[in-house]
Amino acid sequence: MPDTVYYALEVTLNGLMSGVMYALVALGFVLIFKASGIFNYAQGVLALFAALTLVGIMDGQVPFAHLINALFGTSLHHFGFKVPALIAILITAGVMTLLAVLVERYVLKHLVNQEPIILFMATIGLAYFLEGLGDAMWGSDIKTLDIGLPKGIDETIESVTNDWFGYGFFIDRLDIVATVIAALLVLALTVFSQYSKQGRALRAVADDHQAALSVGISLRFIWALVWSIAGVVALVAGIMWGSKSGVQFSLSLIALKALPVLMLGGFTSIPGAIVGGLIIGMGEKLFEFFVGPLVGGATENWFAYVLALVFLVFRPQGLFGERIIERV
Amino acid sequence: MNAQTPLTTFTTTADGRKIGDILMEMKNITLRFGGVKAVTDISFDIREGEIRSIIGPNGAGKSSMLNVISGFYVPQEGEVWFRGARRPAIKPYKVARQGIARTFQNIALFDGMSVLDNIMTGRLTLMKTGLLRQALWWGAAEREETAHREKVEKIIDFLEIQAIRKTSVGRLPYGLKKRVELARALAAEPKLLLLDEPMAGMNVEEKEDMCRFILDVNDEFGTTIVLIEHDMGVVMDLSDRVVVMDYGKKIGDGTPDEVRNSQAVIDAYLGVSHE
Amino acid sequence: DLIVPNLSYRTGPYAPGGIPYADGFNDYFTLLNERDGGIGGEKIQVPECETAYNTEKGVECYEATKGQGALVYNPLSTGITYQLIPKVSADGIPLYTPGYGRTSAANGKVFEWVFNYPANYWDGASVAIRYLLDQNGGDLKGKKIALVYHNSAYGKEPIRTLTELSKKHGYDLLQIPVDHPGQEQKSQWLQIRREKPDYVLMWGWGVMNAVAIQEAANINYPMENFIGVWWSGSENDVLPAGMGANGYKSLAMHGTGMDYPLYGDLKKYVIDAGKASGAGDQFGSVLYSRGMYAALVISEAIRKAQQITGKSNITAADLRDGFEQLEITEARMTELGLPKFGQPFKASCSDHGGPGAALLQQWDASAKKWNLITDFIAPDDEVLTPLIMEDSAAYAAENKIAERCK
Amino acid sequence: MLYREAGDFKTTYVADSQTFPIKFDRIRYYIVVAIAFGVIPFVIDDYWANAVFVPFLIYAIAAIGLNILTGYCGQVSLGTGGFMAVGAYACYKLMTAMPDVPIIVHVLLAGLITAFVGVLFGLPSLRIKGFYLAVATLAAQFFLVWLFNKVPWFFNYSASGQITAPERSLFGIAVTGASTPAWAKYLFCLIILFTLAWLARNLTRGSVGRRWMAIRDMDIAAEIIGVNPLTAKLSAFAVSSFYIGIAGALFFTVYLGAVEVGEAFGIQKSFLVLFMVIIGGLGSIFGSFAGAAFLVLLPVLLKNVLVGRLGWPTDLAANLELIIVGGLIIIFLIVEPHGLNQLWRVAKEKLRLWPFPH
Amino acid sequence: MLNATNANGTLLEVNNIEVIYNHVILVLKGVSLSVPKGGVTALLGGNGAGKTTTLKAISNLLKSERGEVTKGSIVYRGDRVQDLSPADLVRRGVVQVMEGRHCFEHLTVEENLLTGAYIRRDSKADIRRDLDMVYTYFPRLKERRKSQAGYTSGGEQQMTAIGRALMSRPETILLDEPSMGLAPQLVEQIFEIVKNVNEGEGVTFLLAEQNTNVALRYAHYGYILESGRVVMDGSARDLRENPDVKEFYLGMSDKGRNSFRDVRSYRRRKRWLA
Ligand SMILES: Nc1ncnc2c1ncn2[C@@H]1O[C@H](COP(=O)(O)OP(=O)(O)OP(=O)(O)O)[C@@H](O)[C@H]1O
Ligand SMILES: Nc1ncnc2c1ncn2[C@@H]1O[C@H](COP(=O)(O)OP(=O)(O)OP(=O)(O)O)[C@@H](O)[C@H]1O
Ligand SMILES: [Mg+2]
Ligand SMILES: [Mg+2]
Repeated sequence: MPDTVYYALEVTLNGLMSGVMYALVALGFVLIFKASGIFNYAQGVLALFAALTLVGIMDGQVPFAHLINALFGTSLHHFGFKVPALIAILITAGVMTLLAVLVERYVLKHLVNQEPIILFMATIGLAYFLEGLGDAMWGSDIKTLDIGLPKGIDETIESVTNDWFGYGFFIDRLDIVATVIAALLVLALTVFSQYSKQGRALRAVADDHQAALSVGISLRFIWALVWSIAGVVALVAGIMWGSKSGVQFSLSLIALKALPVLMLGGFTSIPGAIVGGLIIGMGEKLFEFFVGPLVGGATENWFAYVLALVFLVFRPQGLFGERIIERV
Repeated sequence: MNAQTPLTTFTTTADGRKIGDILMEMKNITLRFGGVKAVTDISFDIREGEIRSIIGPNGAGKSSMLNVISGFYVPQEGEVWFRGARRPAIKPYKVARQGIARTFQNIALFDGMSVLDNIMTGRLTLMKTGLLRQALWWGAAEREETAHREKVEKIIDFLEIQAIRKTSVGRLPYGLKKRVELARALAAEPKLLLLDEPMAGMNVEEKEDMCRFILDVNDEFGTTIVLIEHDMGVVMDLSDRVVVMDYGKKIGDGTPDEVRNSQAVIDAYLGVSHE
Repeated sequence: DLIVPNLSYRTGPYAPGGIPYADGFNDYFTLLNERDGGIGGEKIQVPECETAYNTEKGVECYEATKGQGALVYNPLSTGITYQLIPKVSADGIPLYTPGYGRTSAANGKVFEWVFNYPANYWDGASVAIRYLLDQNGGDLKGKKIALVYHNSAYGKEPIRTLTELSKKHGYDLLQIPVDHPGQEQKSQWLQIRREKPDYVLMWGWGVMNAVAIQEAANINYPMENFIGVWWSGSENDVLPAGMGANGYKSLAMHGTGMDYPLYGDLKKYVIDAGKASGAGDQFGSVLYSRGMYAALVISEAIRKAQQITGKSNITAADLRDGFEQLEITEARMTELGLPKFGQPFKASCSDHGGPGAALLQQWDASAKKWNLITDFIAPDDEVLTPLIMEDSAAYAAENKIAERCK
Repeated sequence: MLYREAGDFKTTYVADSQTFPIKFDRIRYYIVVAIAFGVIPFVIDDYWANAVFVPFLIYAIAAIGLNILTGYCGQVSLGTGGFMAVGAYACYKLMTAMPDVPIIVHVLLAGLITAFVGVLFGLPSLRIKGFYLAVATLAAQFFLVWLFNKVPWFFNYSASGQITAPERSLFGIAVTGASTPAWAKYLFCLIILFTLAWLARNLTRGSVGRRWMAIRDMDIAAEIIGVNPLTAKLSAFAVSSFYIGIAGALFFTVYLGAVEVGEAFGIQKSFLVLFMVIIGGLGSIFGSFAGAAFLVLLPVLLKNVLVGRLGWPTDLAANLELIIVGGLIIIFLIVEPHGLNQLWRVAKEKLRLWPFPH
Repeated sequence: MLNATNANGTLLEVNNIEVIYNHVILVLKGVSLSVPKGGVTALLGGNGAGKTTTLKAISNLLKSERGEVTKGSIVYRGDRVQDLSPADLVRRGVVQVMEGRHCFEHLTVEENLLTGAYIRRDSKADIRRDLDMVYTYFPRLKERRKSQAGYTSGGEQQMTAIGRALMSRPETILLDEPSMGLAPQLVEQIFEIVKNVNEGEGVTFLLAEQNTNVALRYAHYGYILESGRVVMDGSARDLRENPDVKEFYLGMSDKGRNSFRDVRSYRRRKRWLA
């Protein structure tokens, strides 16, 4: 039945697009892992925080309004002006950079040369902290994020494919935008990490904090830099995901969709994030399409991990990850 | 440490060198990593009770050779014969259970444990209590633990590290770590002991101590020793026979005197005739 | 004073739903306290406790407020409800779960302490099907109906009913689960696009609703054929999709909008007096009204209990009697300032579930408001009652409960 | 010199390798045990049992379990929630299938079943290491939750997939179900925890524990000195899962009474227990207690202070609670990266020297 | 080369420092030393004497080991440098080669060397030239330049670490046990390099070394540390003549070099337990 073939093709295409959305989140993880060996649990919360801040600024919301009102009996809500999307995005990027500097200063600086699991734990503390802070600052109700990105089915593609195959393919225009942005990001970041002096320094820091210090690499600078970039990447992810579903707590849970991507692509590889995303996105959607109906559906969550696991058994460092050095 | 009776006797030559049966034989070993040839077609034997040194410039393949012996690297070509039989490619932990213990060039102690616990891990091949009995502790597990602890304490006394028994090894200075590593290897009561640069980073005085320990182990328990070391004084004084490697190839094999005077060895490694 | 704890959630993944509900709940009691001096002269205290939709915190909240002399619980979480049912039964405190929780608790013979009138999930499912029958001239044969549901106890509730009903009415049921939190539903909606069901029903909560509506809009699914349960029909769910959500329908347990006299009172005594709960910006939203309605029913039950016992300071056990003998007529609703807002109902020892009728509302995206499009539609009790009996009987057997109300 | 060990000489190896070699510690330990068994059961009420002690005890069991795997054997796992679910559902099936068998047997069997499942999911650890393994264990987490949600047999075909623990008693006293007295819940969990902690301590101080720690500290070196990584890792997975399974069973039967798998045993649970282990201190039984106490008690305490005492709005209090817990985690790590246990040890070392700086 | 006359002023001065690890372990108990500009100063002493700790205190790497200088001061070119970050110190020209190699495992040998030039602002060509210089010093590295450092032999890693420090063109190099694990002819070669760089480019060296024999042949001045204190200092020549140094550090007795075989005949005092 050729219809099944078309359906499968459509599922595949959409899977690839979803994969790009996952990759957007995974990229932030990769950057930080690559530059410091830190598995940044807070990446999802970072995306939420960025999106909240963006919406808050666009709407001219008074930060901490609820807290101020509770303490002083005032009733502040909004400043009464709106900020255009582009300016708000720039301000938010600034906020994320500031946040990066603060994180470096008050957290990471004190944890140089600690084991990875300790640093991981610190990012958990950070996640808690930011989650509370974001909510306290902007409130935990749902917010609509609309910066004018196109949404919905791309009719051109649908009608063209309909003419060709007799079956119109569904592609979400938001996904197309995401794909373009992701491609640009991956390209820029790859160039940065592969061909710049800082890029080499990043990898050096991830290998050995002390040795990096001893050759004059400023961990503080590198970390602040990487966390800023990761913050901006989180903002991009927050915008793309937030446009779909509104901005609220669950946005931070998209990190869970990024983990299998990360694992499959390798924690240290930027192109790995995108390739991993594509494989995971396509794999889970196809599995849900073919096998889901037989077992009652909702298989995507675990299948993504199982798929990644299968790859890992053959390549323990992920597809593009740096070889894990095992020597005595 | 209990006085183990050597399994085989060996004869001692007039100049104090020992000649026993062949314990292990490496036959035409070749080991490659991608394009890098770490070891090329090397053969030599190790006789029971002797101190056999391996020397050679940096990157010559000495450590790789040791890794082949302890089963961590599997050579692409060649055979390892142990106690008169060909040893198939088995997992390192099985090699250890055959009575081969070692130390590592880049210290490989268990940093999260105390010195005592580290040395006790050396005896893991000899401890047999199962999980359940261990969980209940009283009885078999406790008895076994005490028995092994006694042996380990003897080693601690022997290596004179009583005072650091309970410190965590992560904090120890380099030299002491090497000593603890030796203790861990000795705790396994090995037949064959592999030492990879046990004296790197020590001053003369400490080296002398290490030499004393090595010679004592060799004498008292008849343990066969393979030694990698860059200090020619130590190598020449201690070894019964020496293998010289360069770029993965064997360029010399014989008594210290023979090696010292071999032109090939002088060119490749010693530079000037050493004294 | 009477204590009615509010186990709310203003943080966590479901906060956008929890906040307005809790605000409405609190504000109604504030109104009673401010305007009438409480109920029967007793002020109502509403200590709030944050559960974050999390059962463990729910336990903590329950235990903490129980000690203060709580009269009734309303946790707005199916999970916490399941977990509290045995506890309240042992402790003798009523549990009021309007429109959520365990459906078979409608059988008062088994669930002495639990009340879920005026309508429950199964009612909702049945009403939705009735509405569709109505739309199709009474015949759904050969139609394909998809159920998009939150893959949890809550979301699975209607499946039993819908399957039963499909046997009766001959439609095909397509079950499409969405895992928590439901941020990503591409597969589900591609499947819907492919299968082209005639109607889509949704049992969602939290971000899942908004994403589903957005995805439905993306695939150009006809919104008027897309019907959510009453928990999938708040402003939060439709606003993020913008104009795309126009025409989306949902069930409603009660009226919508602010054209009821009571809102005037609320505004006067609570909002403008600066006594509003939370940020005060949820006033009049769907879930706000739901919380308010729940508070209203509870306060009516308290009144009833006071009437029965003749004392104002009632106990939890008295309140159970109040709940059990509660009757809210249309006249009473009008008196309370909510004419035609909720359905009249009358409870009894065995009937803790009420009539179960529901309205349908439709979203007007340009006006950004919900419009009611039907009157109250009654569920198909012929199918539902046996199901409820079966499920409650199983529970009774498992927990060795003897039937009451003989 | 408030704290001293001088003058405390050991003449046998047995005495030297006991759990609390220092007399001062030993006495304090006896006091704690005496209070836990002899005082608390008599004064405990529903609030303290259900909101504080029972969750603390159960999380402590889970934390010890995970600490065995992660802290002692070095295998970071995020499958804890899933394994707890196995324990809970196994216990539920056993309880309903064999109502007459004592509940303690069900709980232990649930542990064994979980141990088996744990070993299965532990197999990839032979190839996959570090954070890769951590993420890989999420496969277990999500798969198990999905399974228990999807297959009606596990929840006895109930309409919504919830499971509810029927009442079961031990020696005529109810320990599960709603009418269980507070002290009975408490004591039941306490006895199990006490026994399990003691067993864990025995396992970790002898050869089994050393095998695990060797694998943790340097797996290659461990293999070369004769530790079989297969048995070492899988035994750690088995023992750890056994503990976690028991914790899951108790969590469902004694603590919550009714659970829904995705909510009670979701990914958040896995993270929570891992946090406990890391904050408490990897590779320490005491640390497991400390970590569980920290993450169970602190939020309750904060809530009571912020909402109960200061009368803050609940949402602000909840936000602030997150901020404080997060901040404290970071501060603790900065002060002492190796957890509360190490903090305690350093404090003791300082006390030993006090009032001299060193 | 043994004359210390080219010591034109003190470059680095360590005054009576005390170091505590983890808030409780006191390791250095008042160490003072001064390093003259353009000199080669050796720091000798047994295992655990505190050599590494001293060097790390100077290069400010202690903090990352939870160690702390609690007393005393460290002055470089007249400025207190204790509160600088290690990176700042490198920018001022002080580079440390750490004990135990510390290569960047996942970087290739060449990338490792290039990170050494991280702080340099000069042209690619200059850096290239220095790279070639390092390769001429260590031909072995050239052969292995494309290998990941983690997979090279111990000695190769040691060469990489030293080469990396040279790449930053420092003014002062703190060398921690450069000879460890190197073949004898390489040890000589390394010290020849030290000598060349020192004399040719005026780079100042402070080196901790166990191989007293070689160290005292190349150094101008030496300090001997024992359990966290300086127990002896003097010009290299004086130290070499000192009978105690001869016995304990050079392994010489009146009869010439002691054989390692004979050491069994007597037992020494156990200094490391001090
Ligand atoms: N696992 C590996 N992968 C790739 N190359 C390797 C590996 N192990 C060793 N080598 C290479 O093999 C060669 C021999 O290394 P080996 O460690 O055996 O040298 P060595 O003789 O011990 O030298 P040293 O005295 O410096 O320790 C080196 O060039 C090293 O880079
Ligand atoms: N991170 C640390 N934490 C605690 N103690 C430490 C730490 N690092 C070193 N020490 C202690 O400090 C003392 C001095 O160590 P250091 O490494 O400075 O000695 P060293 O002279 O370099 O010895 P070696 O020749 O063995 O390298 C030792 O007793 C050691 O145990
Ligand atoms: Mg080597
Ligand atoms: Mg040192």
